[in-house]
Amino acid sequence: MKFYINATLAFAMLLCTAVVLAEPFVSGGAIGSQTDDGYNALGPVVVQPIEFPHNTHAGTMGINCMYCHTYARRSAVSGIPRLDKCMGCHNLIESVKDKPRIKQLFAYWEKKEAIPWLKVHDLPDFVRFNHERHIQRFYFKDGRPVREVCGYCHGDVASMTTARRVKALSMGWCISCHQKDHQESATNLKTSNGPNDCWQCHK
Amino acid sequence: MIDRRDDSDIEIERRFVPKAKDINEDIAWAQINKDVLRSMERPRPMYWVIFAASLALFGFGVFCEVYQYQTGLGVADLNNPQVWGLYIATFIFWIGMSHSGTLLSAILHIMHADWRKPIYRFAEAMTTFSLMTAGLFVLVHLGRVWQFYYVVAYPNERWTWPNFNSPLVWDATAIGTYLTSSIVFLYFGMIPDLAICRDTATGFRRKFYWFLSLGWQGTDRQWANFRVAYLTIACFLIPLAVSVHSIVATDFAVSQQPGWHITSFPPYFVAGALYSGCAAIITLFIILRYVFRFEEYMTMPILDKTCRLTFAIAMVWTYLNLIEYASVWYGNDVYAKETLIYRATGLYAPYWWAMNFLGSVVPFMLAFKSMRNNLTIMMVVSLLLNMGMWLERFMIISPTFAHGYYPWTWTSGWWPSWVQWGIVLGSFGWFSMLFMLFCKIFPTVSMYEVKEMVYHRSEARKARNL
Amino acid sequence: MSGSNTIDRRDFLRVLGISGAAATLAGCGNTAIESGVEKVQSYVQPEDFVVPGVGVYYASTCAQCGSGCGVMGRVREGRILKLEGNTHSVISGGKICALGQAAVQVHYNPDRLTTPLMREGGELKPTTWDKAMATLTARLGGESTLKGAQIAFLTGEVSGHQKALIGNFLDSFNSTHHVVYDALSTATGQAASKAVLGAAQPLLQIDKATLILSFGNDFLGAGVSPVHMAAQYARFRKAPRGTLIQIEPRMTLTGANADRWYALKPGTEGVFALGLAHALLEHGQFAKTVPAPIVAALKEYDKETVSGITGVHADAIPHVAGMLMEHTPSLVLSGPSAEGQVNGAQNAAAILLLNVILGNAGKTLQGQASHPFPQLIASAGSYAALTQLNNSMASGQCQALLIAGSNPIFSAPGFLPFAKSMEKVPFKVALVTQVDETAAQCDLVLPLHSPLEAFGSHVSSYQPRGVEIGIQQPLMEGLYPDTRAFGDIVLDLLRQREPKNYKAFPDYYAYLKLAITKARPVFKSKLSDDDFWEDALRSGVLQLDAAPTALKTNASVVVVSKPEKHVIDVRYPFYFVPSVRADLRDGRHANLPWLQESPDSLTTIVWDSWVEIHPSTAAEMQIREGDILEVQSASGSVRAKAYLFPGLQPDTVSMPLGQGHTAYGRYANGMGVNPFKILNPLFDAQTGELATHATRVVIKKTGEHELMVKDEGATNLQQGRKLVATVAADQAELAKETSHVVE
Amino acid sequence: MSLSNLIKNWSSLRVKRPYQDQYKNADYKWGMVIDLDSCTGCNACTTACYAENNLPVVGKESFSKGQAMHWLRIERYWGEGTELAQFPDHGAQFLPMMCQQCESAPCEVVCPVGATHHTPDGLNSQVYNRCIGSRYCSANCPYKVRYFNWWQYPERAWPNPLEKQLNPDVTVRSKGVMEKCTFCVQRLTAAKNQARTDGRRVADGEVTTACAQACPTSAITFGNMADSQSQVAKIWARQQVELASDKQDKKDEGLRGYRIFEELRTYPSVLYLERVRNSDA
Repeated sequence: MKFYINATLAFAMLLCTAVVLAEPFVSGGAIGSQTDDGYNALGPVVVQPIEFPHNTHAGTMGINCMYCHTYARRSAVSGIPRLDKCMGCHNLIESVKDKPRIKQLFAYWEKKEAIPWLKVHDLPDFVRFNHERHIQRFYFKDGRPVREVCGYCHGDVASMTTARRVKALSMGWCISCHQKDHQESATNLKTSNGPNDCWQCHK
Repeated sequence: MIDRRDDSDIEIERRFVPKAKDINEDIAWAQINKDVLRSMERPRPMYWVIFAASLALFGFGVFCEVYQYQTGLGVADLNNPQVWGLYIATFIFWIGMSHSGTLLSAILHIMHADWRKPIYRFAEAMTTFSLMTAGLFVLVHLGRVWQFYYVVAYPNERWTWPNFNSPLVWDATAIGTYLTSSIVFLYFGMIPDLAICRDTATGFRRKFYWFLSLGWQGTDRQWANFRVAYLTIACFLIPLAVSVHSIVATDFAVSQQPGWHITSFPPYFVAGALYSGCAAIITLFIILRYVFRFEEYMTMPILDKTCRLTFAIAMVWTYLNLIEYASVWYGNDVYAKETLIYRATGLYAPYWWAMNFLGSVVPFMLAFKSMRNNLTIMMVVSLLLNMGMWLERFMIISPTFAHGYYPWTWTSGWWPSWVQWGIVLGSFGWFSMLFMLFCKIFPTVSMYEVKEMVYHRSEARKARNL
Repeated sequence: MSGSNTIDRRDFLRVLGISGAAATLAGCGNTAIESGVEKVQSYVQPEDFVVPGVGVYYASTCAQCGSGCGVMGRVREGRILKLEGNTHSVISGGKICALGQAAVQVHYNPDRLTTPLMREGGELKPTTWDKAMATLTARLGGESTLKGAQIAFLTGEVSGHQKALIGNFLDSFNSTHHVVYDALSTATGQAASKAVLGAAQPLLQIDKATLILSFGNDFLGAGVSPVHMAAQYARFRKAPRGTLIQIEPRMTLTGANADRWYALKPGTEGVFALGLAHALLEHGQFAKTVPAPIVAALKEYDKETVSGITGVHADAIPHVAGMLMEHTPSLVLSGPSAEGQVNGAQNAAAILLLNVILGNAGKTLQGQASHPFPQLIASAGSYAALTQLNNSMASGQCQALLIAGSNPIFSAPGFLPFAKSMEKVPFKVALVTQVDETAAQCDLVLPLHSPLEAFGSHVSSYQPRGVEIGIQQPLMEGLYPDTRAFGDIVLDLLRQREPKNYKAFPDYYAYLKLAITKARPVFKSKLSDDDFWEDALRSGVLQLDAAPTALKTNASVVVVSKPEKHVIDVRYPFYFVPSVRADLRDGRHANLPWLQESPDSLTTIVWDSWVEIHPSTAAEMQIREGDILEVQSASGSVRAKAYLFPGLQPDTVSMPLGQGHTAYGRYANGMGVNPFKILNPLFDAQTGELATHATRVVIKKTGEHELMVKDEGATNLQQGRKLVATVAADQAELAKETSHVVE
Repeated sequence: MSLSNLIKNWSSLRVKRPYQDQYKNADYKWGMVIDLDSCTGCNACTTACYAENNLPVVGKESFSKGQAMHWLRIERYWGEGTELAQFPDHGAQFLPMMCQQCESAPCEVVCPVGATHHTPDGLNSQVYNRCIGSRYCSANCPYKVRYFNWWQYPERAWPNPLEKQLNPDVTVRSKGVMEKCTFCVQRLTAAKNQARTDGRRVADGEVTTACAQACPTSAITFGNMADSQSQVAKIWARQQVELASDKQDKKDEGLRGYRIFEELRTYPSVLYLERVRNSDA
């Protein structure tokens, strides 16, 4: 008889543990293993055609993310900067022209060929994510720092070379933020939260 | 220990049992054990033949399902508006089938109808297996069966819930609960018998029964607890069974289609369910009685009672059926009336008339004692009744789709593809396969309850004679 | 939906720096979050208005039919996704028909020809452009000695600078053999119109009419400029609501929208019209509109006689005449079913005579504005031109034949041995986007850019208001490396023929740009040449306000013969009316899946041919829907499923044109049958044009039966449900309604 | 936590009947008017729908089985009753029929997983990801305007390079999910996005559906009914049709507006204007 009582108890405990363990998944899934560059990265290392140093541009130089990713404020996609934008600066920066990565850049420019960057934050095709809305809300309306705003989803890119996915980007993760009461702006204490309607994000 | 005698020995042992004779009150309890356990012995070749046939049928159903799964539901020749086809019709049929077990074991248990005792076990098994079959149809008919768990209400990282307004969610919940409960009920009622099996079995079987019999020793305390628990589950199961088919009925009654949007649907469905279940019990009764030589336990008076019960239910069903027609006919809903007329005169008219004939006229065979005493006729009648009940479900679904509100999508000739038929037939294979396995693993007649019955009867006789 | 900024299209395409092949299937490929799998679309040096993820609209002109509608193409990430109407265009008015939208499927068609084909050992085999051009140069280049009738250029309806270029090319051979063949040509009607109204294609001012009486004119469906007509029709239906009466043997889309529809025997339209004329002329007010001899001759057209011949109830004639008198101005139109007869021109003249009697000229009928560039206007196709070409080929006179935009092997009537005659031509070149039946018989097949990849200009023969030249510009980079623009190929040859004139033009783009900017003074533009050009590209049209001209009517040309009943050949008891679907037309669009799957408006049948038969006739012959019938004429027979169609004169059967292709790609091949092949060699007495509606047939049941593939369900009636409610015109107060027609 | 979320929003999960002035304070309520007197049945709208919404061409065989995927279909009737007349004297009766975006949609109630639900804009959404393909919505739709992906169309409907035409703003649906007219929600979302950035409401005429845009006779009017100055709102008001009423109490005579199957209390968002015929003709 004891065996059965124990078994029942064990089963009940297992169930409870499962429910408790499930909780972390609600807010974004398990964190991946520690990587060499010190990130709790969720995505794999993506080898890009040019190992673009975000840390130099956004970190050391402190360039606004939207200087290059200029479409983020006016389109659903933030876009890769156009090649002539890279050239606009690098034509004038003599000091780094000999560096191999810059040479690669010049090679693409001369061929008039777009750099075949690979997508790092590639949402499923049925998702209608809109950069513009998020930038408008938090950067322009709320006036938060751009690195923070972009970082909500992209992590601290300014400390990476090529970008790496560090956030879950899963539906539960999105909703966990949409459910929060976000203050309208630094001075306005009114709060609002993200849309909860399926069709806002699903197409 | 189960002794292994040749088939020829069994033949010799066949005792003559007069047709009208009820269960022998003098029968030795050891004899009961022996007779019942004998049915669990090594199967005869015919068993394997039938089992293989069932397996093949089931295999074909699986093949059809795999094909449909990979290619898409288009292979079933479903279309707009014929979106459901045979799958839902057969689903309701199997759900209906499941109601008889509960009726016999729970309702009649509470009503102290002791004649149920030799036959309730297999009826309950039938309940469980037909529910398992019905559950398959829910999955088979889904467009994206791999996402079926979206129907289940569970906390998840997407923060989403099923739509609690939808009868399909009620369905999923009710059927899940009903299946669980009936498995528990079936198992619970078997524990004393499993202990008997444990005591006679050897080897692996002994271990198996040891595990399942939960340490049953037959002490007074165990019996007392057992009875309370059994009654509790029975009480729980009755409203559940009624609600399950009511909920299946709400799948239709809650929706807005002509011919479906009828308040009498829940009782109508419950009656239909009990009806087809009872008919199936007659079928299995005759088969088991013949195959396992249970003439002494599954006696003709029991069959007689079952048939009378079936007849009563058939009349209730007929009444509710007529109510349905009448409420549509005299109602204000012109569309529903049009659909009713379409059923009687349109493309599906032969099936509709056949359904009415089989469901309401054929059961009158059960009204005659001479018929009830003839096993062959009863076998045929019970099968016909079930065919009628299947047609009833088919008649609820297809004509409404073929002739609904919207004339543009009225279909002129819709017929299910071989894939649909394959899966429907496969479900019968699956059911009989499960049932055949059950017969060889578990006692199909409740030994302890037969003993009780015999005991109570002889006690009662004694009391009368005193 | 507004237009784009100024842009040099060619630069734009070059700097996009992306290939067209980077499109992904949404939803079906990627269903999870991925990293490092897909490439990002990025640009090298795009225009400022190009924003990834945002569609950009470019103006162009639709080349699907001759109407020349202005369209807007939605381009995203270098791919053309969808065509919309161009609001700048007078012709389209910002709207677009099904046919026009399907142009993207011409472009993306999986059966497009992507490399040149050359006949080697009796078979067409892929080859390179170098080889193809070498062959072409050898035969038709500077060294060519062909002259005059030895070379012919067969096209469909072509206009604008492409037409001018073809003319110039043929000029260099001293040839005038630009043969325009249009299987659905309205040459007969145009001739009659020219005679009676003084204009081959007068302006129809439908919106100004209060009553339209149409004899089989399908202006809403397969007529001329249907998008423009539809917009006019919408205004016609607003308060004060005009009334449309349609008289025809087989209901057209226009007939399906009529207030009153009359079925009459094919070919008797003229008789009916004269009956109406007779009824009208009995009233003194009209007496002076026609010469006395005609009035006298009309005496025989009393309503009983007319009714006896036409099969229309006798009361209909005074009734319609009364309606015509009650409602002014009115508009009387003739259509293919009246014109495609042996007395077609006579019929059309009799119909148009009603306009003269009713004084509609100048009110609802006007002459088109005079065009500053008449050489660019599409020339009307005719059957006569094709017969001439056929004879020239058969006699061995024609030595080289170029074909573009025409598929006579499919669309010429079966009795014309065009394919056989073609065999006698030693050098046949087809310029196509996709191989069709005619191209398959050629020696050299050159793959063209789709109209969405090429520059061009379109000048419709029907200019609804003022003058409009439609500019066609590439909406995306070429999909295939080995296709070329039609203009470029012809220009290449011209450069060899006349180097000194054409050396200045590196390509057709340069030619077109110069031609357009040269025309700048005509359009009184104050912009610089480049700005003018860019402005034209941006708006997609060049427009010139010009007043419509007056019509000079002439009633005396109408011949009023004695009313006679049709003599029925008992072997062929049924009239045969080929119907034209607004989308498939003569079959050149049967390769477009959207159009194949788009249910025919009246029968809702898809992907197939069918034989329409009146339900009462079908009941007599015990024919059910789906029974396979053999339709046999003196010239041949075809088999198709029967469809019971109430909009039909009961002695008539009808079949749609456009299906029955054998070598036109996966979407067209094997779908239905080609009724062109059973037309009888009957011609209009006056113009010599093919009488397409004059064939008579016999119907035989084959005993076979097949399921009809159609959208319609088991019923074609509303079954008492209020789905399409109809209200009598005098019950509806349209004048009070908020107008919501986009003017 | 989702459980608390569920409990908190329990009341909002209940199905409510639409009520008067429901959208009075809302920004958007998309609605449509189709003038059947202007509709000529020319199929321009249906083709536009194919182009805009990535509808698969199913082919002859599937079409013959009734598996067509036209979100917008044009029906053609020959009569109102049950008897076919000798001739269609007053022409055919064309009816463009698409999802009516019911305010009290029968499909929404029965979907077990909530894949179809009501958006704040008054649209009847269809979320393909959530759909498990029970087809209950289609079974319960009185208009039968829901279309199911019976086959894996992405594999067969767009042979290369036809797939390059696909609209990236719209998903290509896989087998086993239901789909239907969305009122071109991708266009609405884009327009709303632009308007929001500009800090305003979408102006009338700024956005329209593909069908309305193409329609050569402008028979289809689309717009925001929450904006009382929009064309649609004006027409609805002029026709004296109340969105939240199942029996219209019209004060004036001669009005043509009606909704199909209004008596079923689905409260459709599509208003049809009666076809007019000159009965004297």
